[in-house]
Amino acid sequence: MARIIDFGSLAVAYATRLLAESGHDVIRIDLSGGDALRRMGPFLGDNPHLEHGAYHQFLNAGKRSLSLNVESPAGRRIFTELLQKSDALVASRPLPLAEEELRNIRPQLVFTKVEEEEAELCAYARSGLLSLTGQPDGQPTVLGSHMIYLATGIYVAVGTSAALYVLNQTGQGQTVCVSMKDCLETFIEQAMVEYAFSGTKTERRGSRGTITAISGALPCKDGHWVISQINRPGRWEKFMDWVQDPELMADPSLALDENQNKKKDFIMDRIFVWARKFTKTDLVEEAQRRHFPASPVSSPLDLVEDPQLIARGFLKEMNHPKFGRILFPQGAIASVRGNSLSPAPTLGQHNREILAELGYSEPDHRTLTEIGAI
Amino acid sequence: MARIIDFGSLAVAYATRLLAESGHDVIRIDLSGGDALRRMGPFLGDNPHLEHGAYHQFLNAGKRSLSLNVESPAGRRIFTELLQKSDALVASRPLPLAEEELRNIRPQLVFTKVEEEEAELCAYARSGLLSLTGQPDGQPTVLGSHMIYLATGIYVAVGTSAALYVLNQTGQGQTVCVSMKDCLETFIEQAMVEYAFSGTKTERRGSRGTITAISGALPCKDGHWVISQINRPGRWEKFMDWVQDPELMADPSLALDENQNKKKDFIMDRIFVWARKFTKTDLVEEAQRRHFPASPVSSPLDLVEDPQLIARGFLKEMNHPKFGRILFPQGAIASVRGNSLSPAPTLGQHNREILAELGYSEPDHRTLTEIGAI
Amino acid sequence: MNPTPPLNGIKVLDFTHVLAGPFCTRLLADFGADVVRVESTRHPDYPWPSSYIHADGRHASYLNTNRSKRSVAIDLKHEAGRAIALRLATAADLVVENFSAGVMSRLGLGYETLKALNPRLIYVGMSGYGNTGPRRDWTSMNMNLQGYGGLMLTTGAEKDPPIAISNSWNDYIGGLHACFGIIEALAQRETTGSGAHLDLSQFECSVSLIAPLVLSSAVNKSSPKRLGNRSARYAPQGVYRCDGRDEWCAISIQNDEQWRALTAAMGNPELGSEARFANVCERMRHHDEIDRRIEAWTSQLPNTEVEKRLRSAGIPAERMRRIQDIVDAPDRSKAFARAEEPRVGSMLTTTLPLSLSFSPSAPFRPAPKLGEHTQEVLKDWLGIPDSELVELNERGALV
Amino acid sequence: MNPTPPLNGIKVLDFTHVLAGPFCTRLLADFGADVVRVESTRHPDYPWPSSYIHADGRHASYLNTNRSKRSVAIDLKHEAGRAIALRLATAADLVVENFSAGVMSRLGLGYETLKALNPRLIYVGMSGYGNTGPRRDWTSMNMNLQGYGGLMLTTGAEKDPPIAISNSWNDYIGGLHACFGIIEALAQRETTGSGAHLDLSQFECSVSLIAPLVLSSAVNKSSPKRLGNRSARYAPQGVYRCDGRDEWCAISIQNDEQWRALTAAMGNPELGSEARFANVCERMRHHDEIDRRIEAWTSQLPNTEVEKRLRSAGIPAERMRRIQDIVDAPDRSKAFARAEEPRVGSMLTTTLPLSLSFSPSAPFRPAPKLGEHTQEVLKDWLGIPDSELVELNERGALV
Repeated sequence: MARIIDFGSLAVAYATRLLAESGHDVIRIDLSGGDALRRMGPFLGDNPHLEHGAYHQFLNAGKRSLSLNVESPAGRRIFTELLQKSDALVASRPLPLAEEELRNIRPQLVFTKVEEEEAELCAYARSGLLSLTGQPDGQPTVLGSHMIYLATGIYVAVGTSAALYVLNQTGQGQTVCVSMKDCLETFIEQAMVEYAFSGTKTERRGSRGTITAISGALPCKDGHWVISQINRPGRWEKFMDWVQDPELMADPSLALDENQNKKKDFIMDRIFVWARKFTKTDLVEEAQRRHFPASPVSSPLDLVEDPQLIARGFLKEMNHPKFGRILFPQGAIASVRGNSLSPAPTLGQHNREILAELGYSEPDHRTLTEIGAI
Repeated sequence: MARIIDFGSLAVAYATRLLAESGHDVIRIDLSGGDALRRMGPFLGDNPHLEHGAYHQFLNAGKRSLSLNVESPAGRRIFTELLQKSDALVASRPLPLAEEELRNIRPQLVFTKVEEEEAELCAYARSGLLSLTGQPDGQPTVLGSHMIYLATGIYVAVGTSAALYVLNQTGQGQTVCVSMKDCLETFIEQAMVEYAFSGTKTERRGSRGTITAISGALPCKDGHWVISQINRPGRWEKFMDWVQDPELMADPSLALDENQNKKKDFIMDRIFVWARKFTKTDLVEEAQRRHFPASPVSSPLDLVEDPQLIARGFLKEMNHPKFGRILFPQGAIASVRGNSLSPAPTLGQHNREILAELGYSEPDHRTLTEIGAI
Repeated sequence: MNPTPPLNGIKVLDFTHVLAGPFCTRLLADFGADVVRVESTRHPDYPWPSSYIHADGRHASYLNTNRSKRSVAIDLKHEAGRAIALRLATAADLVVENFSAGVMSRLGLGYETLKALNPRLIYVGMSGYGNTGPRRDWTSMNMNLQGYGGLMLTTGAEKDPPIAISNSWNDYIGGLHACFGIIEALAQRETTGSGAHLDLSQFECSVSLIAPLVLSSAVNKSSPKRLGNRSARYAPQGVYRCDGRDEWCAISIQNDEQWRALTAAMGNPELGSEARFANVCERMRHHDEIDRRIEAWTSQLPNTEVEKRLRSAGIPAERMRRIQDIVDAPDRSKAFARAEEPRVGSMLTTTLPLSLSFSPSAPFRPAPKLGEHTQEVLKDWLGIPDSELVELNERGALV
Repeated sequence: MNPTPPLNGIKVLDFTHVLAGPFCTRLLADFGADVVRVESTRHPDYPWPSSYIHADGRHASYLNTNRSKRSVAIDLKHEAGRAIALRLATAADLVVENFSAGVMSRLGLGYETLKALNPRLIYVGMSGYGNTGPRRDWTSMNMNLQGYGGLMLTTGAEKDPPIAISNSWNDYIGGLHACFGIIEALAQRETTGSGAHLDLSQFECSVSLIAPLVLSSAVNKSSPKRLGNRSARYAPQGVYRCDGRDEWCAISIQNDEQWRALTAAMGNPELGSEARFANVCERMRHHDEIDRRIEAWTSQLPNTEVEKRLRSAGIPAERMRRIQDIVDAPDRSKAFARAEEPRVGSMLTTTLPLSLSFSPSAPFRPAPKLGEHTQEVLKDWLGIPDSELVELNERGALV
């Protein structure tokens, strides 16, 4: 178990969240006034408060909080002392000391230096991803839920983990550089390959697939569902067995890839007419019984009750000190490892114990509070 | 009832506390990282935390808290809007806008501008009061409990109250200037008068009185008590009736003022020998029965159980959301008026309601939180 | 409209004596109130034994505390005198008294009586412990309140004996609280139309100033540590002995930079770079040692020199001033001013240490001779004709 | 010591197909692991229908996703083939598979079997929903996870239909999470000596990225509002239509100063001083109107010009790039690099978009032909002599 300092914004916070899920001791350095992460809505209980932010509550779960004014001399000193006892620093905020000082203070440090983009929408536009998202005839749109920061955060976690592995094997510290800009571009890989190999220019298609002809979200009786019908030999016939649409069945040539692709909008429109009589559950369960990749389209609220997430312990009941008994999303790594995370710490919740670990006394703790260092 | 903005340190906080005791709507503008007042020990539950400071809990009781980053444009705007709806601003912190702007924004404003001293000990030394406090042969010492700020605060409250009265009568706003330095000097009045009229230079005398010969704190069986025996005709004899000290009684001339003053140390030493056999309660109750001004010497802990403070409702049981059922000091003005104060607000506790009063919507509240303005 | 003092036109009937009460009503007088002291040759005020007493019996303290007021002589034990007092109270906005509990009632001037005559009256009691509760009959002096109110055991360091301030303190604290309560009651009367009874306790005023520590004790079940001259935020901080008899300088090091500046000023810069003194937590731990080092330096120099050197290095430092240093200082502060006082020519008096930009303070007037304004006030307030005054005088009510 | 890539020497037996799995093992290969794909002519990989297919059956996507790996051809349905696979798994540090639940067990390569042979083995499943729970047998594709995992209903504005990204997304998200879990498991093996079974669910990986909103829904009992391109912090913010067909520019006004700069750039500075737009709360309230005003301006100009003018005014603005803009850009980012690929000369491939100052990435190697490294790997990992290989080949196990 490594001790890791979390000193950054969303991408860094998700990276260190993953490290916490994995069992590491992650210390989030909180600004005493509450940083942007703690101030990010939506707010639990609709209360805009530093302890109520949904991003804070999810991303800081499993971590310890040290409130620190790193610009004060005493705060900088605590930062330095913490560094001396830590294995990794994952940071996107300006550091209170120069990079070369970090190495002097702690030669074995894994220092992951993350460039997070300030303007999310602009970053998304710049990466090319914006051109792939939205209705073809409408305004292209950024992915929801600030997801592109979290996606970047996985790269940050991967790089940090790799460097920690090297530290573990060789005792060698190093600096890991991750830029959100580069990370985002990697996510156009599929479109990039198609274009680079054959000049195909992928464009946005609403909620329909690009590569697979019969693929996309369609409305049904109680919402939307997704069908993704990969065309392997015999699949079309099996699909028609189920759908029983006379217009589609009238054209057996649709069993061929190239014909499906040519007529994909016609096919999807027919499936739409058929499917809207059924509920999500009817459609998806019958599709899965017939081995067609289908699924519901879920809102966040739908996911709260998802039987798979609950059965696997991804959603686990937590007795939260502030919000009572709630189903809490543990995260993909915690779920795999069967770990349960502690609730996100209140601002400075672990000041006392972390200062004690650094050798500060109770009177020191009081003094440091009085002078505003913590 | 006036609306009063509290934007200062200890002296201002006590002034506005008195205004809150008096029934006014006092809004404390809290820095989002917690100001020095919230960081001032001792801490309730010995927990150095922004909600645990004893000064914060006492001085901010009865007030509302608005957390505000007055340096941000949106924070400055809220400050301005609050000003437009307020009667008084009591401030010792640097303001987010120039003084002439205050008047433009709110011509009827009572603006109490307080110069609080940063270095308490130095302010005390400079005022002359230090020379009056401490053992004659030892280091002179500052008054405890940061009392000199609170003493200054009463002047601040008085000045603000007077200006509010004028506002009430005439609609005229004005600026009240109070400097801690001047206020502290007024407290040497007694010594100043003696010196100015007759050149008498008062010096510190430990815990003994200066003017009255038989006056001071003496040890007794279970602590200390104070006797203050004003010499009026017949008093000495009555005192001797009680004390029955043969050495004192051997010199009937001690009944005279000037003789008492000449031999005051001898007299006090004899009283000391006599009194140390009794408890505080024995001595004080018997003295009061005989109409001698006597009292116990109390520690803060002793005062928690004081029957007079409890009987008059100065100490009143409060069900504190954080500390449970506690005896809470209401304050001298609240006690007289029979008011009960609400517990000190948590940081930003009233953001929602104050923003609503200023015409902000719930979504505005969220936005202002997200951008760190509140 | 010509600006007038804030309490211009407010009639105060002042039954107070000694210090807390008269101090309070002087504040009201400075704010422009018409303060009329009810006095009697039969019960002269006895503020404290003073080295100066004028031929008319006024002490130095009286002159300072009761300037700018008027005096009526009324024998309250005389039936006709009491009747006049009742009529004055009926005309007054404010009655202030700091007798022991029950005295005013025994004189027939209790709150319920006066309220019946004058529902808009604000009636202020300023006794030591208040007029209710088990201690209501206790008598008290400044030193009692310093001891009982907690000042003595919060001042000084752990294990020190109780430490007092050798000056009135609680009288001012009580008087200021009362002044505040009075102006507030006046303002509220404008809204409610009703007077009020303020049964103030000087004891509670004193305890209020250490109330944070009382609260802390209530929750933590122990008194907080006495810090003496040290600070929970700054280290080192102290009052250091300088060269000369009983000369001292206060020094407060508020950050690491000032610490280095101090050690440089002490000619000992290597101290400033020692790791065990490098930050405030370390300096707290080694405060005793640091104090010894500082005092070894300060004790070689006059405190004026210590102060000068440290302040020019940007360090908060102030030598201990004595009373005479304050009073005789050429740049004496606004806290004191000279006022005309016919008995002595002029005297130094305490001012209101605050200024209102629009409302002036009232000008100083000399302290009254006993009964100096009897006739004037009885005319002003009650419109009593000279003939009746002569009669009252003859009956011995106005002495 | 010469620096080596972080996972130098780690043996990965790669049973994955399509995208998530191969993407994950490519990351491992870039970190220096020896990734050996277990393939068979009987079950060719089928990543997606691509416009480029080489004569050896490799698609464009295969070439990009499986570069830097080796390929062994083993018929897992053949008893001798399965025996070889078991021996390789015994020698491996890591087995990665993304079959549907139960497939590996049916092949006799389930976790319990392999763990018994190799207790240090880290065994990673990467199925759509995980190998447990009521959805374990559901099949899924990228679009399913975009819909089921919440992406489609958190992207876009209130009342929009579900909105997807027309590209793989969840495969990358799942693959990255798996890569992280694997390196962590390798590190922990150093301490514990034991391997691990990571039964990863791609669905959970996708849900993790919107988990704050799931948590919010769990507490607030409703889904949070979909914001589209707007922000809860900044206003205005949006993607604005520019001159030309389907050309757009993203603009995000992060403070009042930028707002004034924007209105100035729009030639409409009086807008910047209007009170109802003066602060972010007001601008939020009038966002629709502001958007119309901005778009009236942007729609007159090419997005390159909008971007240029706004950026020179210090305003965050980026025109919408299309794939070709990114790929053909002369200052193309570090996310892509050219790699030798004999089938086409060279190809553009995705890199690890991060750098470690001490540990280099592994150099790119071309994607293998099916079975290209069978002999080499069986010798390297298992020391199998040529004679045995010939025999296995003859028995049809290595096809």
